Amino acid sequence: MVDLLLALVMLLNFALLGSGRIRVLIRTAALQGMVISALPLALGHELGLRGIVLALVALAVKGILVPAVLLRAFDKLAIKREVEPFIGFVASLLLCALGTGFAVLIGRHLPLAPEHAGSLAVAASLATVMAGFLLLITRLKAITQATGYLVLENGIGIFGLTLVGGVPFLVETTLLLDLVAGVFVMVIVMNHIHRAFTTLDTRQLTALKE
Amino acid sequence: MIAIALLLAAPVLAGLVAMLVRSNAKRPWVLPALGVVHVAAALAAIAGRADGHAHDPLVASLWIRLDAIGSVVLLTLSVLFLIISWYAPGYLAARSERPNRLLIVCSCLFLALASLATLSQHLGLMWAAIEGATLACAPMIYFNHNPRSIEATWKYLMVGGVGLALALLGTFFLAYAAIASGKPVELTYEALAAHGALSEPWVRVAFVLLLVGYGTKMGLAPLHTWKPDAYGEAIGFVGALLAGGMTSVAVLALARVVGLVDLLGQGEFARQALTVMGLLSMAWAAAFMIRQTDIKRMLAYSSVEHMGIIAVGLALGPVALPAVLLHLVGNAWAKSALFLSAGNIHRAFASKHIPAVSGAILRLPVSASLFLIGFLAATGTPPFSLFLSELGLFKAAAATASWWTAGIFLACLVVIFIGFSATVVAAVLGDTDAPEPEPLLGDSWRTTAAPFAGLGLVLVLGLWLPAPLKALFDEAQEDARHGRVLEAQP
Amino acid sequence: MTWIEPADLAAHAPRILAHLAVLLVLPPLLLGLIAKVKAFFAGRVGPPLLQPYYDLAKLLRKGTVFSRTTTWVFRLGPVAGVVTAVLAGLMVPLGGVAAPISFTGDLLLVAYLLALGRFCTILSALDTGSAFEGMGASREAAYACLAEPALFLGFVALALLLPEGAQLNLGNLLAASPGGWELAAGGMALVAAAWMVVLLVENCRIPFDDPNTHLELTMIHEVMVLDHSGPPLGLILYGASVKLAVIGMLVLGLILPRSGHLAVDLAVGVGGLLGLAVVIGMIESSMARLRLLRVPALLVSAALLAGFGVILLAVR
Amino acid sequence: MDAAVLALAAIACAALSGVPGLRWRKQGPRLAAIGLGLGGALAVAAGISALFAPARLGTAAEGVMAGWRGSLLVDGISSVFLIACGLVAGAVGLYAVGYWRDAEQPAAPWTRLLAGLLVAGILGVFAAGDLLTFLIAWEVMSLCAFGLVATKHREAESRNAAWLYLATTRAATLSLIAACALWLQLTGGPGWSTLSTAVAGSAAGVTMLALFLVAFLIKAGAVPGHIWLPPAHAAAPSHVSAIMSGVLIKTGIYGLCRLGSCLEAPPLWWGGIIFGLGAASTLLGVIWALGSHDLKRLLAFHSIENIGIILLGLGLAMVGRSLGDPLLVVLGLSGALLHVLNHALFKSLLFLGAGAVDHACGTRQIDRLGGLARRMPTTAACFLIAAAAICALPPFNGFVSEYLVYLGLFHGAVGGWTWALAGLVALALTGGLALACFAKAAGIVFLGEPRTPAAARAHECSPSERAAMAMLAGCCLAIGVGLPALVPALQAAANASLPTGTVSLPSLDAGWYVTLAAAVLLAGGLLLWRWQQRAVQGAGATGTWDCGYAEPTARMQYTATSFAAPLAEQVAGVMLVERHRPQLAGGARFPATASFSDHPRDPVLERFLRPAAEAVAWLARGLRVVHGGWVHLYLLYVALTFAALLLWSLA
Repeated sequence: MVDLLLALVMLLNFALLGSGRIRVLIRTAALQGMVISALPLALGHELGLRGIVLALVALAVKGILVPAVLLRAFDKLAIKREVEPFIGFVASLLLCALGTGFAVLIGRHLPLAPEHAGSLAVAASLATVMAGFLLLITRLKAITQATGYLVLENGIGIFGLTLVGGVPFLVETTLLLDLVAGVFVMVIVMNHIHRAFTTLDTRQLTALKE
Repeated sequence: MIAIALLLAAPVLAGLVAMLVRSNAKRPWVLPALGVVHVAAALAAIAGRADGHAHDPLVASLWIRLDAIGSVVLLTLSVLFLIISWYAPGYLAARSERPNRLLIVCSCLFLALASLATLSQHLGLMWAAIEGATLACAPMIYFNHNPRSIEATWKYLMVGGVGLALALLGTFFLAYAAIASGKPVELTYEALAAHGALSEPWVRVAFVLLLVGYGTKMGLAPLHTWKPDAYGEAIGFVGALLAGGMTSVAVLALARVVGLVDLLGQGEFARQALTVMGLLSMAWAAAFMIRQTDIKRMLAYSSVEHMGIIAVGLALGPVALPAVLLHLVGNAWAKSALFLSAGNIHRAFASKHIPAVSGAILRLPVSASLFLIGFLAATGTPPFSLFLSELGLFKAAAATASWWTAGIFLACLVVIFIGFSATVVAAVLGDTDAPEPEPLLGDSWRTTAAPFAGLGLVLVLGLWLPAPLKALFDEAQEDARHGRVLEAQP
Repeated sequence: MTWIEPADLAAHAPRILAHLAVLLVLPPLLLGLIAKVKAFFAGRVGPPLLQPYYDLAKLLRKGTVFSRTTTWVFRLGPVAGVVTAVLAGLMVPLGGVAAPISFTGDLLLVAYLLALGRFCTILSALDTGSAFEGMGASREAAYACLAEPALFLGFVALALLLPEGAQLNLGNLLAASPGGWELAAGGMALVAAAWMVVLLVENCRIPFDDPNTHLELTMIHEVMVLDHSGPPLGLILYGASVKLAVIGMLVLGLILPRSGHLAVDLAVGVGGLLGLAVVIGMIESSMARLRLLRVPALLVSAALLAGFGVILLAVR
Repeated sequence: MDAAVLALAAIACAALSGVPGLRWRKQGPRLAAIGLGLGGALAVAAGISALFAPARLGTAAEGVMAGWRGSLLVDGISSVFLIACGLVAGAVGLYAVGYWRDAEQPAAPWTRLLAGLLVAGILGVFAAGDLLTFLIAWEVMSLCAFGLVATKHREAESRNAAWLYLATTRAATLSLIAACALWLQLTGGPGWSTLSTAVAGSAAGVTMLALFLVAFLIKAGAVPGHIWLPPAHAAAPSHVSAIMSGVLIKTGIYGLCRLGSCLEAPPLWWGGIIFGLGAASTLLGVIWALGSHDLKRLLAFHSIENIGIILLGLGLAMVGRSLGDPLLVVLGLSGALLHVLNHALFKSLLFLGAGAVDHACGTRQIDRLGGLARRMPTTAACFLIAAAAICALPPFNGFVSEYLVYLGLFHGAVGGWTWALAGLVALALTGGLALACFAKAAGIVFLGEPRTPAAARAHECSPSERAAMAMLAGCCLAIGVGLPALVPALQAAANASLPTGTVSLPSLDAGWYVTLAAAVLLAGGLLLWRWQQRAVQGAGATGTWDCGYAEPTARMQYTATSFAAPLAEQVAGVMLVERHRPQLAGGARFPATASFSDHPRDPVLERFLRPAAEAVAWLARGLRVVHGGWVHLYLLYVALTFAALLLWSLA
C-alpha cells in the first residue's frame, strides 16, 4: 500500500515536469502533497488521535491551503499562464528520469532497517527532491519556482513521514510550519516583485551580478 | 534559568512593543534597550552555567541547554546586536522616509530565534530556529523597497530556503542512521552522541545534506551566491546582522554537526569535505575580490572567505576549535564595524561603487578611517584578534601536518588581501569631487560610535583574552576532544 | 703587521724615506720620459725630460681664474687628487721596498682612496656647469667603474698565493707574486695584463684617452680640467703623475724581482718605474686611440682576463 | 638602568610624541621633536647598555591562546639596531620641526602621530622579547608606514605607492604569521629559543626557515622583494623616507640576525640564499639607481644596494657558521652590523637632504635642478658628505663597514667558499657604479647652473633641518675615523648573534691605520687647501670656458640622463625604460616643438609581477560569468554541490 502511494508520488513527479500550464502544475503539486500527507495513515502504525488529527491538518495544508495561496497569487499576478521552461519538456522529463534513476541507485546504497526492507521511500524521497530541484532550476517564473520549493519539501516529507516514524509530531509540525511560513513569505515577495517589475518573470531579476 | 528565559522572551516582548509604538522616530529606540537587556541576560546565563546550573534543563528532554560553544556564539550574537542596536536609531533617523516597523519587529524576532538556535541541543529545534531566523531576515533585506533589493530578497529566499530544506532532510537522515543501526531515535546531541558509531552510509549522506544546508546559510562557495546580492542591497546594519549573526549561528550548527558526525564515526570524511569546501570558498572569494568595485559586495566576499577559514578550522579538528571560535567572534564584530561604516559611506556618496566612491576620508574622516581599520582587522592584521585566530589555525595545521591545506590557505590570504586592499584604498583614499554630505549623512557620534566599539572589542580580544572567555573556548575544545575519546573506544 | 716600535724606527727610516722620495719626487719625471719616448718614436727631439717639473714650477707661480659658477667643490678637486694619490702611494710597496704603511686590508683603502680622488675630480668638473666637462666626468666615472673588477680580481688571484695565516695586505700579496710565476706563469701573466689595462685606463692613456688631444668631444680626463688654471692646475698635473706612479708600482709589484737589500730593491724599483714609462710611451706611439664605444668591451675583457688568472692560480 | 626598561621608555616616548600635538597644534612640532629626541636618546642608551648587559622584561599579563605575554629582550643584537634607530629618530624629529609645517600640511598632527608610532613600532621590533610581540610591533610599524606613505594620497602616484606597499608588506606579514605558527609548533613557545639542527632540518623546520626568509627579505627590500621600496620611499614625506630607508627596512635584517642567533647551525642553503640575493640586490640596486632621474627614487634604489651589502655580510657569516669558519663569521657579521648603523646614518641624511631640495625647489627631478650648492650651502655640504659615505669613500663611515665585508669576501674567496668570489666582483662593480651614480646625483643637483627658475629661486632650509643634517654628517665622519673605538662593541654584538661560543675580531688594530690614514687625509687636505687658498688669492672671476661657443645656457649642461648614459648602455639588459619619442610635425625644415621623455620602470614589477597579476585578474574576470545573476544558476550550484558530495560520500 505504502509503496503504491510512493510509486504514485514518483509518477506525479513526471507529471509535474511535463505540465505546461502553471495551474495544472500547482494542482499536481497539491495532489502530490495530499498523497504524501496520507502516508502516515497508510503505514499502519498506532497513530492515536493526535496523529490522525495531525495527518488531516497536514493534508489540508499541503493539499489545499498552500496550493490555494499559490493559485490565488497566480490568478492575481501572472499574465502568462504557461510554465516557460529553460529547456524543453522532453528534456525535463528525461532529466527527471535520470534523477529518479540516480535516486534509486542512491537508495540501494543506503542500508534500511529490517522493518523497512524493500521500501521505496528513500528513492521516492530523493527523486521528488530532484524533481523539485529541476523545477527550481529550469522554470522561469517565480511562481513555478515556489511550486518547485513545495515539491522539494514534499520529497523531504516522504522521508520524514515514512522512515523516521518515531517522531512524527515533530516532523509534521516543523515541516508544516516551515512550508506555510516559507510559502507565505515567498508569495508576499512575489507580490512585491510584481509591483516592482509588473511580471513574475525571473529574467527581470538578474540585475545583481558580477 | 530566568536568564535563559529572558534571552528568548525579551526580544519577543521588544518586538511586540515595537509593533505597538506608533512613532517612526521613537520606535528604533526599542533596539538599544533590547540590546542592553539581552547582553545582560546572556552574561547572566553564561555566568549561571558556571554556577552549576549547566545541567538544569529548561525543557525536560534536554532540548535547551547552554553549553560552552553555544555560549560563545550567544555572546557573539548578543554583543553584535548591542553594537548594531546603538547604531540603528541614528541611521533610521536619516531614513525617516521609510516606515521601519517591520524592520524592527523582524530584528527582534531574528534575535529571539537566533538565540534559540544557540541554546537548542536538539537538531530539529535548531533547524527550526534557523529557518525562522532566515525568514525573519527576508523583510529586513527588502527594507529599501527598490527593484534591486526585491531581487536580492528573492534570491536569498530561494537559495537559503532550498539549502535549509536539504538540512532538514539531513537531520532526518541522521535520525534514520540510528534507526538503521537499530537504535532508538532521539535528535538531541547527547542522545545521538551516546550511540557511538552508526551506519556509515547514512551518516555520511546525512553529513553531506547538513553540510550543504548549513553551508548555504554560512555561505560556503559555491552555495554562497545569495550573499553578495543580499549583503550588497541590504542596509548596513542588516548586512552586519546577517554577516555577523546569521553566519555565526550557521557555523554553530555546522560545528555541532561536525562534532556529532565525528562521534558517529565519520569524522574523517567530514573533515575532508569541510577542507575542500573551506578552501574552495577562500579561493572563490579571492577570485571575486580581485578588482571588485562594489564595496558592499566586497564585504560579502570577505564573509565568504571567513566562512571558508572557519570551515577549514573546523576540519582541523578539536585542536583548532579555540582558534575557530575566536575567529568567529572576531569576524562577527569586525564585520559589524565594516558594514556599518560602509553603510555610512554608501549614504554619503549615494553610491557603493568605486570610482564614484573615492577619497571617502576627505568627506567622512571617521567612518572612512573605521572602514580602513575594519578592513585591516578583518584581514587578520596584528594585533586584532583575527590575527591570533589565523595564527592559531596555522598552528593547528602544523600540528596536524596539513601542509597542503596550510599552503593553499596562505596563498588565498595573500590574494584576498591584495584584492581587498586595492578596493578599500581606492574608496578611502584619493581625491573626490563629491559634495560635502548633508549634516544628517555626515559623520556623527551616532553613526560612528557603534563601529568604533566593534573594532575596539576586536582589538581588545587580540591583546587580552578574558579568562572566562578562554575558559569557554577550552571547555568547548574539551567537549570536542571528548568526542575523539569516544571514537577511539570501539 | 703591527705598529713600528719607536725603537725600530731608525731601522725602518731609510726605507720609508726612500719610498717617500720616490713617491713624491719621481712621478713628474715619468711624464717627461713618456713624452720623450713618444717624441723619439715620432722622430722628434721632444721636450726635455724635466719639462714637467718646469711646468709645475711655472703653474704654481701663476695667477688663477675661477668661473663664477664654481663653488668650493671646484677647488677641492685638485687638492683631493694630490692627497689621495700620495696617501694611497704610502701603502703600495715599490718592488722590494716595503710600503711605509701596511695593514690588513690596506689594498681596500688604496682602491677607495683613488676612488675618493676620482669622486672629487668628477664633482669638480661638474661644478663648472660646462657641457664638455660634464661629458668628461661622465666618461671618467664609467670607465673607472668598469676597471674596478679587474683590479679586485687581481687581488684575489694574489690572495690565493698567500701562505696560510698570512695577513691580507699589499706587501704580502705582491711579495707572493714571484711564487706565483713559478706555480702558474700563465695566470700571473693574465693578471699583469689586466692590471696594465687598469693602469692605462685609470691614468687616461692611449688607447683609452689621449692626454695630448685638443678636440674637446673626444677627451676624457683633459676635458675635465679645462677650467682649472694656475696652482690648482699644477696640483692636478702633479696628482695625476703620482697616481700614475702608484698604479705603476702595483703593476711592477707583480713582476719585479726582490733582493732583500734596500739599495738594490730601490734601484730595481726606480728602474722598473722608468721602464714602465718607456713601455707606456711605446704603447702610445704604436697604437691609435680606441673608439669610445669600444672602450667598455676592452675593460670587460680585462676583468675576464683577471678572472681567468684567478682560475688558473686556483687550480694550479 | 636596565636596558629593557630604557627600551620600554624609548618606545613610550616615541609612541606618545605625536599625541600632545593633536591638542596643542602650535607646540606640536616642538613637542614631537622633544619626544622623538628623548626616545632616540633612550634607545641609544638602551642599545649601549644592552651591549654589555643584556636585559629582559616580561609582563605578568594572562596569556592569550598562543601563550603571548608581551616581553622585551634587549641584547647585543638589538643594540646596533636600537642605536641606529635612536640616532635617526632624533635627527628626524628635529628635522621635521622645520620641514613638515602645519601651515603647509593640514594633516600634519596626524603625520606626527603616525611618525611617532612608526618609530615606536620599529623600536618594538628591535626590542621584542618573543615572536608574538615582534609580530605585533612589526605590523604596527608596517601600518604606520602605510599611513605615512599615503600622506599625499590625493595624488595617484602616492596612492598607488601606498597600496603597493600595503600589499607587499602584508605578503611578508602573512608569511611571517605562518612561520610563527610553525615556530610555536616546533619550539613550544613564542620566546627566542634555540633551534636544534635536527629540528631546523626537518620538513617543518625548512618550511619555517623559508617562510621567515621570504618575510624578512621582502621587508628588507632585497631583490626581488624590493618592488614596494622605490615608490614608497619616493611618495612618503622625506623625513619619513629617512626613517623607512634608514631603519624600517633594517627590521628585515634584524629578523634575519635574530633568527640566525636562534639556529644551532644554520643550513648552508640559508646563508647561500641570503648571500646570493645580497649580491643580486647590490648590483641591481645600483644599476637601477643609475637609471633613475627622481632623486628620492634614486636614493631608494641605493637602499636596495646597501641592503645587498648588508646581506652579503650576513650571508657570509651564516655560511661561515655552516662551514665552521669563525673568521668568516666574525668579519661578515661585524661588517653587516656596522653597515646597518652606517647606512642608517648616511641614507637618512641623504633623504633629509633630498627633502630639503624638494621643499626648496618643488621637484625631485634631478634634471630640473642644479646649482643648489650656492643657494643651499649647508645642505649641499651634508649631502656631499653622505654621498661620499655611501660610496664607501674614506674617511667616512661607509668605508669601514665595506672594508670588513670585503675582508670577509676575500677570506671566503681564498678560503674555500668560492661563491664569495661572485660577491666580491659584484661589490667591486657596485663600488664604481655607486660612485658614478652619486657623482651624478650630487653633481647635477648641487653643482653647475640651475636648470630651471625654480632651482634658481631655491633657498636654504630652516635651522632645525640644518642642525639635524649636520648631526648625522658628524656621526658619519665620527664612525669613519673611529672604527677601533667601535671594535669592542662590534665584537659584543657579533657574539650576541651566535647561539654558542664566542669569536673575536682578528687584528682590527688595522682600524687604527684607517684612522691614521683618515687623519693624514684630513690634515694633508687641509694643509694643501690652505696653501691653495693662499696661492689663488686675488683670483679673477669669469664665466666657465665655453670652448668658443657664444651663447651657452644652463640647459646645455650635462643632465643626469646624459651623465649616466655611458654606463646605462652597458647594463641596458637589466633596466627597463619607457621612452616617449617625439613626433616631429610641421615639415622637415621647421618642425614644431616636440618633446621627448623617458621613465625608468622597475623591471621586476613590470616584466614579471604585473603580467602575472594581470593574468590572474584576467582569469578572475573570466570567472565572473558564474555569477551571472540567474537564481536558477545558483540553485543549480546547490544541486551540483549536493550531487558531487553525495557521490563522494558513497564512493
